[in-house]
Amino acid sequence: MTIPLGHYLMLSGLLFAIGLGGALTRKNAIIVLIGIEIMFNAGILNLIAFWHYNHFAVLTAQMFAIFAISIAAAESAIGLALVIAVYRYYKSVDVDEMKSLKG
Amino acid sequence: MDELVRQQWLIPFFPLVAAAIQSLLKRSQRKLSASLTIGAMSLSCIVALRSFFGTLGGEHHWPFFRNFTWFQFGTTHTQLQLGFILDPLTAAMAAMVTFVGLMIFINATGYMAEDENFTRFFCFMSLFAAAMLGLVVANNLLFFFICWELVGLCSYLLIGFWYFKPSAAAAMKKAFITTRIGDIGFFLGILMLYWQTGTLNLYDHGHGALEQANRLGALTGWWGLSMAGTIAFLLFVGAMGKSAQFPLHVWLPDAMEGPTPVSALIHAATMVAAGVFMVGRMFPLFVACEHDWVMDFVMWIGCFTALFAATIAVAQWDIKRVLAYSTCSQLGFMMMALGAGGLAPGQFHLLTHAFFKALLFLGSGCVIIGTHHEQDMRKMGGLRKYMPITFACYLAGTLALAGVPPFAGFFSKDAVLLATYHRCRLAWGMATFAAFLTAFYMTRQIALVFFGKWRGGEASQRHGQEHHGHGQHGGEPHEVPWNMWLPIAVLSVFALALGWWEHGHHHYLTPDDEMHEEGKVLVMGLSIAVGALGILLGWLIYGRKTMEHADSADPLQATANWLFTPLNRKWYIDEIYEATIIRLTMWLGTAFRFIDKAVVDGILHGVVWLARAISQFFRWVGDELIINGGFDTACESVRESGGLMSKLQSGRVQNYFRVLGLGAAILLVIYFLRLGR
Amino acid sequence: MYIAFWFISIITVIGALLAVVLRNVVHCVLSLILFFLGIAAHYFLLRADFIGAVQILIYVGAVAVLILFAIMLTRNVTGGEGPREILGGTWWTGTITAALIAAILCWAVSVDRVAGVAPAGAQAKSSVLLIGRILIADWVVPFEAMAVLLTAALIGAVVIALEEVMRRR
Amino acid sequence: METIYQLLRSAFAKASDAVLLAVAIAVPILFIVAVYPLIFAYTTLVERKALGRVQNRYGPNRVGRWGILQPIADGLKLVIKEDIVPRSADKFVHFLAPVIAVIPSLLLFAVVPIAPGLVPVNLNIGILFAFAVSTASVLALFMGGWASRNKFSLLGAMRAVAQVVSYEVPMVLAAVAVVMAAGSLSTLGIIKAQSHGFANIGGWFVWRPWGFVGFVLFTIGAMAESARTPFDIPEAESEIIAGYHTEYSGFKFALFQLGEYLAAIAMAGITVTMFLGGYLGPGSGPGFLGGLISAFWFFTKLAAMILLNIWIRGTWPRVRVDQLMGFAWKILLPMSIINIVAVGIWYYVHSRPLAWTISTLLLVLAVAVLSKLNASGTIEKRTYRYAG
Repeated sequence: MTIPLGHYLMLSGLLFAIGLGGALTRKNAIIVLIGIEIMFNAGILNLIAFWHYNHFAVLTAQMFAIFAISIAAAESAIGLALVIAVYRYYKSVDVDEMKSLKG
Repeated sequence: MDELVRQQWLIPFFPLVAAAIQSLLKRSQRKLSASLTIGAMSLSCIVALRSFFGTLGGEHHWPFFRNFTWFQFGTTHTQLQLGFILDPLTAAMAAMVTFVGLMIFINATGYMAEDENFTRFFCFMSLFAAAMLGLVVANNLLFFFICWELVGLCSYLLIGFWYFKPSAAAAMKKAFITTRIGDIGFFLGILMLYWQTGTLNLYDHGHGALEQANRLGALTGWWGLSMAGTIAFLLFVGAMGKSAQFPLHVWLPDAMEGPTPVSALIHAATMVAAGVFMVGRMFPLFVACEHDWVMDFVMWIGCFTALFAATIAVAQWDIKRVLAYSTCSQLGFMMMALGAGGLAPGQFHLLTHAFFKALLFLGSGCVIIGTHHEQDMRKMGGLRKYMPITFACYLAGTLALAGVPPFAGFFSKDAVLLATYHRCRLAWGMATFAAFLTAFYMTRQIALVFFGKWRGGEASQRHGQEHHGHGQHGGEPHEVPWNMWLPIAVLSVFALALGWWEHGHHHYLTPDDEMHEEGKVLVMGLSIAVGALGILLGWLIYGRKTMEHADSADPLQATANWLFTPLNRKWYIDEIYEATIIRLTMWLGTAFRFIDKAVVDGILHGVVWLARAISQFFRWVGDELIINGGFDTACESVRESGGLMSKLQSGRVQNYFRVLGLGAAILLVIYFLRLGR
Repeated sequence: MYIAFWFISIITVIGALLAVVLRNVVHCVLSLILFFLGIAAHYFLLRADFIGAVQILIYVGAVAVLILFAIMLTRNVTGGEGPREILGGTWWTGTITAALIAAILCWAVSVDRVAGVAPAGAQAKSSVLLIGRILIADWVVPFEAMAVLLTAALIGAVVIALEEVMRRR
Repeated sequence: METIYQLLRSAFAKASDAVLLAVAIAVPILFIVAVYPLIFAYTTLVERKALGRVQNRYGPNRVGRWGILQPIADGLKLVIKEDIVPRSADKFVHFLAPVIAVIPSLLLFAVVPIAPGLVPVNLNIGILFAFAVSTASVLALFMGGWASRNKFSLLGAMRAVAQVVSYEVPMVLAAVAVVMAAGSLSTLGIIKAQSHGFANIGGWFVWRPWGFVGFVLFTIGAMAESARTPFDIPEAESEIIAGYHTEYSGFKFALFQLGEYLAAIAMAGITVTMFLGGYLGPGSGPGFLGGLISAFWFFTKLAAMILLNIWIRGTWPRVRVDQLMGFAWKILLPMSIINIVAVGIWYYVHSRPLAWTISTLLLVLAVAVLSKLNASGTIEKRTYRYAG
């Protein structure tokens, strides 16, 4: 009574697509970041699923997951700091308005 | 010997650490910064000299090298290795770079004494030296390329050190972009080499890229060349950019916008030497394709550059610009020697040239400081009396460059000419003429700068006090402090003596190469003769009767204006580039904009029109009320998509992201389809 | 197991979906937290306890809170997003792209028939102990690099966000 | 859970596995849901009494003898009070917040052992789980404050979030020291690491220099994390009414209180587990009697910790917002990092006296330096510009 690996892969694919959709369609920069976080998590879920099914004895995948989570944390911190900085300038977090290269 | 190889990494390491520490220093910590740079360079110099003297004695089976794995990736353990090498080429080059670099650094403490960004300058200089030394000791093309690009970056930073001057900012960009053009070739060459040999190590116990050169020579490549020839050609393109060979030489004279020690470092020891050194390093590849036209190409490019730049140098006013074109010309000599199959003469000339050209540049730096930041030779003159030490050293450098017998330049230039003589008489003739011009323009420079009477005063009187004299000194030229003249004095000793060394170590650089002795007397005699002739002619025109005023015409200009003006304008090369390449680029830009407007928009409008037409058709056929609305919206969205397409480059991050996503989707489909097969 | 998997999966997907479609940004973050918790539950289900706990600690405890702070700092704190359009001008292209990716990924999974064998051997007695060991032994360089990265990110974030204050001084 | 299962197994050999398992799972849950809220109820009474004594008054003494029925009366009152939801509030989140406030607090108890082997769930990541869950409590505060659409609520919520996130860091680092010493993340493992020594007391981590410092750090952190005075900035009545639960009334308010107190109690339990040897004490051990004595010791220590909390609450003034953050980042955080170094030295140096000397010296030095660095300077003599 085990769940096939394919289920997890499909789930993570679906989550990835949802995150992508959010990142692509929403105007709010914070929601774009949220979409990116969702994609990150979908990827890590994939990693852990593969670990559980194919490489249970070694912990390399868990290491990767730990590092990926840390990087995601750093990334979100920087991303949000940027959003705040941009907000200070444009008084908006609308990604459609952040389109000029000159500040 | 093994131990010497093992310590090779120290050579670039010290300046690198110095640069890293200096990047953290405050502006005010000038002494610390300078002593760090000089100390690190001294340590490197000791290590380099140790390996140099270690390689001198005894017969060894060169090269010695040591590779190690940097990292590996993938399941097949694709390894990326780095390595260090020790052979005579590297040892001599490292010793030269560290020693000359050290001299330049010491001189720079004087030259830059009043600059407020002193620490930044020395940080860049250290990094520059580290990159160059890394390139010298690299046994791996990747490492080589990294250092190569770092050298380019540092030269960019240093040429534009005074970035607030528009000319410096322009020059830095020009240098960077021009060398980058060459680097494309270099990079392609590296890629092809990796493709063909599967390794980037130069030597690796029979598996290295250079050790497979003969195999590559047998393969067929592109453009009617063997594979080795193709790669060698691409690599040479890189060397052309870096070593300022025609037609990529344009950046070098402009690079004079940097501080003079930078010019010395770039033109003597490091950047331009990198290209020649690279050709020398990859020489097995060039030898493997000896029957292709690549070697001839190298030789002719070198020969042409030598002559071409020498002619321009005849008619320049700026003291550094003359030296810059002279460097260009000398690099041409080196390339020519390499192209003629003479690795040893080419590299030997590189070494001697490094010493006396560094000497000349530092000497010109002393002159510039001594005359309160004056660079125009017309406003100098008579400095012999004011700056005797500088004059003596400068004279030594000039004689070395002109190829007067006991000086270093004579021996190396003679070797170059001899090598060319055996390959091609025409090239030899052109090169000899270039040697004549060299003697001529150097004599002109000496005469203008050091003889006659001081013309700077009247100019500064005329222009008011726009040249800020530094400190309490007035308009009179003065001798420079000891930390500036000491290095050039040391270097002038080498300019005098280095040639003799070659006699004892004839086979140092290429142990198995037999020097051709025939024709030596002819070549040597002619070389001495043209040198003497050049000096004589130069003295006759410029020395006998010196210029009276700063704005009076050049004697050569007075007699032969039709010749002088094109030379002074550098054969209009920049103008030609302006008219051709830059114009072409702009034309292309216009054309693409037209294509964008007419074709892309046309297609999109066509699509809209088609959709409209279809909707018209359906309006006849189907239910007007329902379908109508639907198709109107469809048309609207198609129109919108047209608008989207024409606004592709909108600066909207999500649009880019979308394209990225679509691209990923397409790649995924391709990947899985291939996987399925 | 099946029930747990489906239950958690549905919660996770709903959380993710709501996180990107809701109008109110704070609601989005709350759904995102639901999604994070669902993912953590999946990790527990996959017997990666440590990763699960780390997931909650970092994502729910840090990232979500960070996002909430960012929201509070970037908009008028009480109002919703207002009447403005929440979707970008050409949202449908994004949707199509996402749908395409989803289709491809699902198709790839079904075509590839990725075979996974259920874990045969029992896990090491304490995987946490093992993780600690290899983190300090085999993975110590990445570990340290990560520490440096996080420090740099922290400083960078502070500098970027404090720009205004710095300039004022 | 496993222990209960084993017990049941031995008692009812014939019963089906599933039933036994279900019972084994249900018993700890029931225990947590029944016992700890009871403790909470009487904690409020004790707190009010104790505060009363501190402030020189009686405290509740009307409902039942010594006011013993007061908590029940309070509970009844809160249940029958009107539940007011502000009109502009975000109804759903407003409703959800108090519910979520209770869940992490209850989950925390899942890893607190009360006797040898008697822990609701013996996770091998116990402490990590505790921290992971306790961070989630901040969300409830935020949701409550944000959903109320009230400036004071939101301010309180932001303060709460900032405070909890800040104090989380030194707290976790203080726990890292313990985890390093015990070599285990499991709560049972940590207690086991303290079980040697005189009469099951000598091995407690609190008797080590780093353990003592860690204990102090952790206690402060736990107090701040559960927003208790002197760290009750998020609900400082004199500044922002009642903070994030300004707009709550009736049973929702009670749930917030429940969550807050349960978190404080659970944190006290974890402090006991990590530093005070958990259930260890003279006579504790396996077996029925040993188990009873163990549980007695655990609850005694728990009570002591709660009383310590109350005592501090009664005698300390509230800190200011800027002091609060400065305290976390400038004193607690460096101190906890130095504490980790001290643990490292403790286990690196083999000679005990030397280890004692070095780590004590290090910590004392750190305290001295940190307090010197953070000294706010001398207070200048006050000058009056207008008066006199």
